Amino acid sequence: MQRLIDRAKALLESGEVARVLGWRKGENVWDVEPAFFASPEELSDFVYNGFCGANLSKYMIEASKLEGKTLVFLKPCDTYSFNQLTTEHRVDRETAYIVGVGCKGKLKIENIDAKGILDVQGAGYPDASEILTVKTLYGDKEVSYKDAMLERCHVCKGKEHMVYDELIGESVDTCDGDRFAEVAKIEAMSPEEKFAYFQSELSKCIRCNACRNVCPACSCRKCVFDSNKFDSAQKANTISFEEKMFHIIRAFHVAGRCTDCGECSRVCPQGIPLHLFNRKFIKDIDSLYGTWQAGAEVDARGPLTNFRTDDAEPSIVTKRG
Amino acid sequence: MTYSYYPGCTLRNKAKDLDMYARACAEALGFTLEELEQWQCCGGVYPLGSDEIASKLPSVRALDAAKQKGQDLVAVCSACYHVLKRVNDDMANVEDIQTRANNYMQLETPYKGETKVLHFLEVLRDRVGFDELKKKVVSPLTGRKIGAYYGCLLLRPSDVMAFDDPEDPTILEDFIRALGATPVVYPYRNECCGGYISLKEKELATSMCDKITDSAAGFEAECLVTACPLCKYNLNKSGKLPVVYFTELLAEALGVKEGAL
Amino acid sequence: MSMNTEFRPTIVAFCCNWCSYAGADLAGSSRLAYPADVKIIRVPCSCRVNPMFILRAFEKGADGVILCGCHPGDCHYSTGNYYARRRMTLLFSMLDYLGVENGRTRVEWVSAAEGVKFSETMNSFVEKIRSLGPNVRLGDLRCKD
Amino acid sequence: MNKQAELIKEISGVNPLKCMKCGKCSASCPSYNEMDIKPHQFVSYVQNEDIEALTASKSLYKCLSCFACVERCPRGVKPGKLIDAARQVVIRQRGQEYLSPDEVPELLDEETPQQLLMSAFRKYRR
Amino acid sequence: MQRIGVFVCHCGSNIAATVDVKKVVEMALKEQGVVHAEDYPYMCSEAGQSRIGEAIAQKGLTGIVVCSCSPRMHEATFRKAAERYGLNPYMVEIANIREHCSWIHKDMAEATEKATILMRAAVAKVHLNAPLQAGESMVTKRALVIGGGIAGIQTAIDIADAGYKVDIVEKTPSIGGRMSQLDKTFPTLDCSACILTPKMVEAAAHENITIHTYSEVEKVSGFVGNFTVDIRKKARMVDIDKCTGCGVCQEKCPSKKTPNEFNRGLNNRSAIYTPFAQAIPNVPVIDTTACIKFKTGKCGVCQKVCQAGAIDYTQQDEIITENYGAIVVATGFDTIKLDKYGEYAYGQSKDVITSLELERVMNAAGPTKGHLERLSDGKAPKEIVFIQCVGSRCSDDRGKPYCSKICCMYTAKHAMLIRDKYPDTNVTVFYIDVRTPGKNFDEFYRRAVEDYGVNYIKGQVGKVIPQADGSLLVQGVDLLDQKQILKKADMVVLATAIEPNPDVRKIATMLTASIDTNNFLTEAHPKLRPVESPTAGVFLSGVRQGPKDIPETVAQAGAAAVKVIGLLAKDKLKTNPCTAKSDELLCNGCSQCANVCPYGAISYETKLINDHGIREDRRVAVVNSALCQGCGACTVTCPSGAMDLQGFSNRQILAEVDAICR
Repeated sequence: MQRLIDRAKALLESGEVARVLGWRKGENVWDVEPAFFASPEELSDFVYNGFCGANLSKYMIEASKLEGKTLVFLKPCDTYSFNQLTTEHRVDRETAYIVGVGCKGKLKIENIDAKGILDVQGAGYPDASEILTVKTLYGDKEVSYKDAMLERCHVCKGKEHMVYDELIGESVDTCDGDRFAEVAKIEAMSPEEKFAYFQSELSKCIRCNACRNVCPACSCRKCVFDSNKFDSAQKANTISFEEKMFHIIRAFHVAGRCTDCGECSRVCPQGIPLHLFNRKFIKDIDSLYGTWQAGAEVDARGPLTNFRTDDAEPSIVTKRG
Repeated sequence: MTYSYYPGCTLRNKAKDLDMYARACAEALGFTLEELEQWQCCGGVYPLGSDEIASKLPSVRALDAAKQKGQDLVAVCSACYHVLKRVNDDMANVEDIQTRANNYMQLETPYKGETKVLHFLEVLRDRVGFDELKKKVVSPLTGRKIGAYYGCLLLRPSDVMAFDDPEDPTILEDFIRALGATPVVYPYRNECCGGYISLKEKELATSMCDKITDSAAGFEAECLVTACPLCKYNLNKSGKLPVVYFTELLAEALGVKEGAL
Repeated sequence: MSMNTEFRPTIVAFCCNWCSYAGADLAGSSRLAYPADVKIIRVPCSCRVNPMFILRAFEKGADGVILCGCHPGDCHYSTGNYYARRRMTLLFSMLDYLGVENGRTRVEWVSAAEGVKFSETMNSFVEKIRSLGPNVRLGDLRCKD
Repeated sequence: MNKQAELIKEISGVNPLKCMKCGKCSASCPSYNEMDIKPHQFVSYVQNEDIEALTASKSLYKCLSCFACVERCPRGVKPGKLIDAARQVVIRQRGQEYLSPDEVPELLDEETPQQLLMSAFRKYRR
Repeated sequence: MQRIGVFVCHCGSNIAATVDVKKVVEMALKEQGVVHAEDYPYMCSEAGQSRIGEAIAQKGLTGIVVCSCSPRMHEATFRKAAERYGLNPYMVEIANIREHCSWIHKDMAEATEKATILMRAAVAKVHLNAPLQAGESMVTKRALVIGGGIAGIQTAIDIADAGYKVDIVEKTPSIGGRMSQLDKTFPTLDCSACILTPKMVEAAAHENITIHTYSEVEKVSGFVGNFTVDIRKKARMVDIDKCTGCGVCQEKCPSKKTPNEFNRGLNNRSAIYTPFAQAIPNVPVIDTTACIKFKTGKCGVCQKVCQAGAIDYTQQDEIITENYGAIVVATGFDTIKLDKYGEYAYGQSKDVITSLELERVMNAAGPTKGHLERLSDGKAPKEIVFIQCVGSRCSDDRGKPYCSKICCMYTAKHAMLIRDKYPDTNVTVFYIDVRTPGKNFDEFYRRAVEDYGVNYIKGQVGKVIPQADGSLLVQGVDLLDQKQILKKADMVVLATAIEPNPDVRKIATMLTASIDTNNFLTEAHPKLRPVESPTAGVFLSGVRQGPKDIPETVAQAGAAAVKVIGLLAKDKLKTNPCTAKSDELLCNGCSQCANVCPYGAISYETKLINDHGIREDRRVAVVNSALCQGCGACTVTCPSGAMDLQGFSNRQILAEVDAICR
């Protein structure tokens, strides 16, 4: 962490960058929040630890409008989002100074809570294969790092940065799961089971829009659900269908653009596994139109703005049962 | 490969040789004809009327029996093949016949034309392959000029039979060639021999067969080959050319003729 | 809806102006009947159909939605139906994933010359929807009278 | 509407209106010279509901069901099915069978295949 | 708030017999915003239209719904009417209660209910309609004619004479087409080459005409007035500028075993060849599939003998790109394949030939030097039988359901010419009907019978039976005589059905022009716009549109030329105003819409945007309305809903959905 702060200070002092986009301590150890740091002094609040899951790419949309360069710290998975935003002309690569930071997997406080470890005061940042020591009001507790990790880190796309100016810190591979296992499990259910599953998950939605606000692909200046273009503007839902509609359309709008960064599920206060929508599209796209990773390269043409003349017919949905 | 086999009544009797040669040849070619346990006569002619159900049932039973065994159904006699194939087409595509036949039969699962009906010649062409057949020939019929006689039943109506080009068929010629003989192409090879009419209108049938045999002889055929006992019977009446079953020629070429009967 | 009356589904058919709408016109001028349950909305091209339209139809009580366009390769705008094909494939797959009966959505390519196909398609789609019954999964029950 | 004409159309599944009167059926028929009513006329007899003449015709028993007319008809009319249906209408009436078992023995010879007998019974009797 | 008028048409009894039009009017008056509703027997009539005018004036209508036939039929009519009475034409919507309702339903209550719902949907849409203004686009003053037969040549000459540039693209090595293969033409019996060759020369010499032979259209983009076309000029291997057309190369070419396409494969040609003596350009091409040099690398005879040094084995296909304002499709026809007609023994006997093959046999430049002889043994035929309608008027998949139209006349011509030149030869024609509508046509046919003694037999042929002695036995029927005939013949000629050239699908797809079930190109209107395709700027000439003879083809070619001239005479065209439009305030500038636009109509600009007081430079999409054709692909790609389609906006379509699902 200190290396990051030192480097940020140096760049700020040299005037090479006008500000730093990073993570700031919160009230609790786990609620780290994204923040701009305008001076070396402000960097005293900078943190980089297991709770720095937040993907800072999206904040670069605003940063790109500001004078001077912005230093941004991006984890490997965040760089896919940055590339996708570059492809869509939403961020400016020229005004970004990207420090690729190493990542050893990020933590989910709920997973620690679930182990009966409460009132967490601090936590270490060991490698994923190791034991995580958690400081609590009741003394140090131990938990396997893997058990405390976010779902997305178990299916990590890899620890290689897709774009950067320099790299700092080591990464540890955390991938030990099958990215599409959960989707496949649902696909194998009967229609009744599927319906019941999503009904129970989506009925939890309170339309707080956290998923939308955090999503680097959901970067519209004004969301269709807030405009009158589709007569769809509303905050409070009058009927239950609208949650479904919102989440289907949101997933559809980001289909082919979603990098599977998993922020939607991370921030959902109701714990809805929202990434299952996006992954379903990714799985279908991969199997029907060839493997596709949004943000792997800049200016690539996404699967929904592309076609092959021998694409599968929509009836394939019925045929494969 | 094992096929369900439907010999038909004539092959049990006047045309035993057609049947016996077929079985011997199948063995020599490495496939098995497994005779259906209980089969009834197909009726000899396909009942054309859309309201004739009962007369189609013997065929449906045979087709369903093959379906139960999960086998394709093979016939050697042109007439049996014709009737089975057309009834099968009805069962697959004509809703009214399908419903009424199934209502009558009371099968556990209704029969809907699932069985594939094959003529022995189709097995040779599409499953064994004439090139492969050629390799198995031990005594080629070299030098023999043989006219293929198709008649009507194998070919027409072509949309249902889908056996060969109804006006310019080649399967028997290819077959003759595979046996080492020379096929004689003559224009009357798909004309009718008179069929069942020969029972009451003997002269009419004979005059038709005369046309056929004259034409074949004109193109220098030495004998005719057929798959149908009735065709053979009628053609023999005109007496101008010897007529043999295709299975007999095949048995001869494969060297299994002796002992087949 | 009482149980003893015959179920009359609400079916929305989006038809592209150049092929399928003309195909529907041909079905009409050839007097090829299909159930009145089908109501056609004219769009310039199958690629004009936003998934939002389809979801909205279901939201408002449609029991089935069908999209008809020019055959792939024959699009009046060259490529529109290719995009529509991908969009609808993914959308239908998602609806299937959510447990919605996948027979409620369909895409069919109908040319201007295929009046017969149009009528046959609509007949078979209506039959399918009737067999599936009213759409309870995607409609909102509280919304219905 | 003539009931027998309707019956013939129903049994045969033939729509006589499809005929364009080209005569290809009659040009193809091997029994043409034996027939009093010719294959292309089957269609018009049914269409004109002249069923009495048609059912009295000897053509009913001259048609071989060889299907040459059906195969070659450019309009898919199937005259061969039509005449077979007319024959059905006749032989389904009591006493109208064209072949009686009594006459069979003298028609047989040593080589007669079963198939011939079966076929003839099917074609000539109810 | 709109003030909407609803007009329900009876269409005589077409609608009113099945839809209770009064009830629809009554229901319309209950709809929000509907201030006027009425029914009328024929809304499209002058009187019907003026009722719309009266209602606009008296009720101050701002929007109109006409419940009538398909908008494809009369939308334009009612829009024009609205405009005439002072309303923006795009404030009119049609509810299709004829094709989509009254014609397909029998039950009155059911049809009336559906008509009401369709009316409601249209009313709901009109509420959201906005006045639209048509834009303008430039016209490229150059035309492309695809196909260099008589249709293409005539169209090109007519356009060129009017002062516009025309390019002809012909896929074979020479222009001339089918007509160049014909011997004589009916009903005047002029020599085909004698009347065609001057036209070919005229086209070649015309200063406004450019001919690309041995070339094919590869790609078409753009729209009416502004097409961009890629043309593949296939490598001739002969330098067109150096070649003098002396013909020595063809004489000396050692590879002479390729079936001669021009003679329908009845004889062979060399690997380097011009299809016929009067070819334009008179420059040979090398058939690289037959050429020994190309197959083995050894030969080069033609290069050695060419004094002009025109042979160039290194030539490559060349793709040229040209811009056109209009495209005429004149790709012609071929005879159908006869492999499904085994009963006629075509392919079994060399003496059974098609009529087009007979043209070559009769032609002095043909394989028999114009002597009528059997192709099997070279003997003069004494009995010839013609069989009509081979593959025409067939409802099965062996042939074509249509009448090929030209066969009756050319058969009469052939019969007459044979009887004239070879009086000892008997000619018999088996026919179903003799169809001779046309000026001097029936007289011509009667002459064949009365003056030349051609034996016409009403009836068909069942089978052609090759005999062991090499003759043919024709088994037919004489329906008038009630006799089956067995006729011995030396030669049988089949009047084979014609069909559009098989490349039709490819070309139709490139042009986004529709084709019918028989692969003929569809007209914009079968009666009133017979030479235009439904795709603006694409016109039809010749048999590509339907079977026709030479005079009809030439007449249609001229008509197509007039339509092209009418288009090219305009400097600017009014464009469809139903184009995409981007809301700058909502646009993310993400470029996704540009990726799917088939017309390249979307570009991006950085603009100073005032978004509710926030002023900032933003990258936003801009639609070029002259290029946009209004497909709407972009609108669905746009996640924010910034991109919308005028006339078919998101809210309009949703309003229709809501009205239907209500």
